[in-house]
Amino acid sequence: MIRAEGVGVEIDGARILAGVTLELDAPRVAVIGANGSGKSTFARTLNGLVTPSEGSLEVAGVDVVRSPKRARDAVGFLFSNPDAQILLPTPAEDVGLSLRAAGIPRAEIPGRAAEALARFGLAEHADQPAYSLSGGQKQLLALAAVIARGPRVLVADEPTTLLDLGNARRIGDLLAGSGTGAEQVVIVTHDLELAARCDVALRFAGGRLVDRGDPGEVIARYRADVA
Amino acid sequence: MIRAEGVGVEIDGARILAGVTLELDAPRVAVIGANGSGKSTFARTLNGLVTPSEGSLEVAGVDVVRSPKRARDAVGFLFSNPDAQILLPTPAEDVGLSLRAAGIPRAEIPGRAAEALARFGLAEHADQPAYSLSGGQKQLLALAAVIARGPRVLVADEPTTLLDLGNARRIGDLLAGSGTGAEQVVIVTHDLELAARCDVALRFAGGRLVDRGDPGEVIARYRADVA
Amino acid sequence: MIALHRPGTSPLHRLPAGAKLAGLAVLALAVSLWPHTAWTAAGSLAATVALFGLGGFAPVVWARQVWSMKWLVAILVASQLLFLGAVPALIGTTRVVAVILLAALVTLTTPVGAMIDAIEALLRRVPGIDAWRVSFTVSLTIAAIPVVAGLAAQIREASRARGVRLGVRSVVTLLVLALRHADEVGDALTARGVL
Amino acid sequence: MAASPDRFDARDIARIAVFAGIIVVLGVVGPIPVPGLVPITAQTLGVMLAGTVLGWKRGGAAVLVVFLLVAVGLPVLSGGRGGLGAFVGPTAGYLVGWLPGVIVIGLIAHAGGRPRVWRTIVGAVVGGIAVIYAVGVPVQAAVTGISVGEAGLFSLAFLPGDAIKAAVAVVLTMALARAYPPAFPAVARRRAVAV
Ligand SMILES: Nc1ncnc2c1ncn2[C@@H]1O[C@H](COP(=O)(O)OP(=O)(O)OP(=O)(O)O)[C@@H](O)[C@H]1O
Ligand SMILES: Nc1ncnc2c1ncn2[C@@H]1O[C@H](COP(=O)(O)OP(=O)(O)OP(=O)(O)O)[C@@H](O)[C@H]1O
Ligand SMILES: O=C(O)CCCC[C@@H]1SC[C@@H]2NC(=O)N[C@@H]21
Ligand SMILES: [Mg+2]
Ligand SMILES: [Mg+2]
Repeated sequence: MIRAEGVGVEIDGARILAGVTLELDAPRVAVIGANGSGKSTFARTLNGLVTPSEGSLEVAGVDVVRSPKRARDAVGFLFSNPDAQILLPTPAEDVGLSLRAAGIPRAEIPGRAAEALARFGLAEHADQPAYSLSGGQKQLLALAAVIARGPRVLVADEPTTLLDLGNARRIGDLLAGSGTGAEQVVIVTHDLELAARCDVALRFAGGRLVDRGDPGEVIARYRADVA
Repeated sequence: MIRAEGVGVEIDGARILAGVTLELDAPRVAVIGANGSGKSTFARTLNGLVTPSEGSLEVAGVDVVRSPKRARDAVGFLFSNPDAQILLPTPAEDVGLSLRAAGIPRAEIPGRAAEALARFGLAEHADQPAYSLSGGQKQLLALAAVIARGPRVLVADEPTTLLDLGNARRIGDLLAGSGTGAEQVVIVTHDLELAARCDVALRFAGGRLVDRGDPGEVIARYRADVA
Repeated sequence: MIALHRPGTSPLHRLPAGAKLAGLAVLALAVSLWPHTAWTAAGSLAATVALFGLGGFAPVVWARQVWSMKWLVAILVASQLLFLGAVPALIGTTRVVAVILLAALVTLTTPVGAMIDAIEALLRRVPGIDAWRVSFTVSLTIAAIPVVAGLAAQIREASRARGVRLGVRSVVTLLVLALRHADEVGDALTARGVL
Repeated sequence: MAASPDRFDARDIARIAVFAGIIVVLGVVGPIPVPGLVPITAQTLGVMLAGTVLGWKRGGAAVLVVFLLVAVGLPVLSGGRGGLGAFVGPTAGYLVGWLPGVIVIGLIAHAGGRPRVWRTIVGAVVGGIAVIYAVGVPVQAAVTGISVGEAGLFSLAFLPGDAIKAAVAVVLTMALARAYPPAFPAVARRRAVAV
């Protein structure tokens, strides 16, 4: 459940987001819109990476403005560039890092990490240097590491940009399906096929929420506006 | 005109490309295929960034294996990550660098650079720090810098990944149209809509050229194989 | 990155960068090596401050420079007082401050581009050095700094988003990302036929 | 940057530029803002890493590029300082000492191809601490007029920090060898980067 009331963001005196008000309980939410329209900024407010300069925002029952730390525990975030998200040298260590942050006892970590990697088809790459994974494998690893903490809400910012048809479908299936274990998934994407698979779509333009509703209809209006 | 005869690439003992034989004079060539199938490696051989370990390769009448430097002059290359391709602090300097490499006399460079930027709608950003441009503007700048040298063949490796519908269409129109001034354009992409706009499509799998022909048909077979 | 240069139209701003560098070298050496008395030391500082006026700067500009050296000045004075006595401390500190202010004045009145050109011209006279490659590398670095800073910010954000603390280990992640960026830039340099 | 037969290629230049960028960024992200005569700065960690990762030649070039950035008036030293003043003050010797420092680190750490723990330790301590102090202390003494021994006392203030940085540099270098083997020339010569 996401509840935003007049949310605005101003960075360095520049207005980046303004007057976003919405109440969402659809399990799969797509966010679309032009480059620079504020999608990533909106996504970042959801787990407290960006603090709204006005308005109130509640995600998964947590007041994001007042308790950004608790919000980050409840909300997982997947960046579009997996390189930026993979923090340790090998997949096993990287997933282990998330498990530690989730408070899993040290002794259990190797086993749990191996399990998590296996779920994403990365078992045999557990100890390979992460930089040498393919784009698709990196994106899967980033997802595995985020999900390892068991977030109640998952926000993914352009999670399929580097992927081929097969891998994009695989990540798409995971996010749009129930494989992530999250109650609610928010997907920011330029891939309109992926957006179409969600339950509701939001469209941003110039820092404002300008359209929302059935994904098919929101996408059709977006296409019409661009053409 | 691209003519490859048994082209193979081996790096560190790993076989990455094998037995690529083709003769292409279609003006617009799409290259599609799974992650890790060898598309980028093939594209890199075209302008001598990667040297084939066997076979012969001729692009725009230049033998790439024997004269990689001449090949690079004839073949422009557009990377998917514009950050890595914008080399100097401002757009004007960056385009100027290409002009200098093309042997344009020093005195003419500022004027010609301004012209090149204007053609891509970047006139008013000429002296703005390049890192502060938006993703779409960066990609346009990277394209302007490549085209400034007047390459006869243009190779673009996933040039639209970070772009929204409008920007992707703009870059796509430029590449698929005649706006680049190149005789032949090769586009590596996961964006199958963009691929469909080319004259011929190649599909790679496991380092081999496995399909080629009419883009519509090649794409349809690719989709069928993935599903 | 905001350069330390302050635009202006004063005689000092209009002076060629090379001339200013040469002038700084001569003046700095003279002020440093002259066997100062308290009076000549104070005189050189006064002359330096007058030059700030010639550069069209209000006193607040040099005062701010001195203020930014406050700790340096304090320690200069303290160490020299302790080891050398009052008058030498005064002379020594005045002299050092004058030289630093002179150097800062050149930086304040010369745009980065003009300074790069001046250094390139200087290097062109040194045999065995490809001056263009040097100044090109400097420009490449200026372009790379915000990219590396961006990578560092990404890593900070990602660790926050994941709720983990990496501490100094984050430098390894930064090195990996930055070196991969470098290798991509290297490819782009090759592809564009620049080097 | 000399036009010798083994002059730097595109990839070398890109790495030099990006590493110079890393040294600059470390001045922003990791300074311990202790006000003092010479700042305690994470940039010396960057200098150590430039030596252990890039080797003496490219590491030295990266440090030279940082010097040029300082000279042209960009605020690239820790605390946003820069300009010609950095080369004439009492701290100039420490700054200039980065160059012989990084060269010695690179020579020692890369003496035998792959990075090895003990060689990296010796390199970081000898080049990253001893050599830098060996230049910094006499210059500080000369500029401030105190004796070398007295200036040496001041430099002790940095010793704990620099010892920690040397240890960190060693750990980071070894971690990098595991996380990104192509970072090291001996390995990178044979292997390009998978994109
Ligand atoms: N830290 C910042 N400082 C200043 N401006 C910013 C900052 N972050 C974002 N912006 C600006 O805010 C606007 C919205 O940015 P945002 O990243 O949210 O867009 P987006 O919709 O995610 O775009 P894209 O599709 O390209 O990812 C852009 O114009 C951007 O330049
Ligand atoms: N320098 C290298 N050393 C070792 N392996 C490499 C190198 N470059 C590429 N590879 C491997 O070769 C294969 C083909 O890589 P390539 O980048 O050409 O794939 P691609 O089709 O472009 O994939 P993507 O769609 O993910 O960009 C991959 O398995 C990759 O890991
Ligand atoms: O920023 C400058 O002006 C140059 C600083 C030099 C810092 C010296 S290097 C050795 C010692 N260790 C530190 O952390 N700072 C000093
Ligand atoms: Mg975004
Ligand atoms: Mg590729």
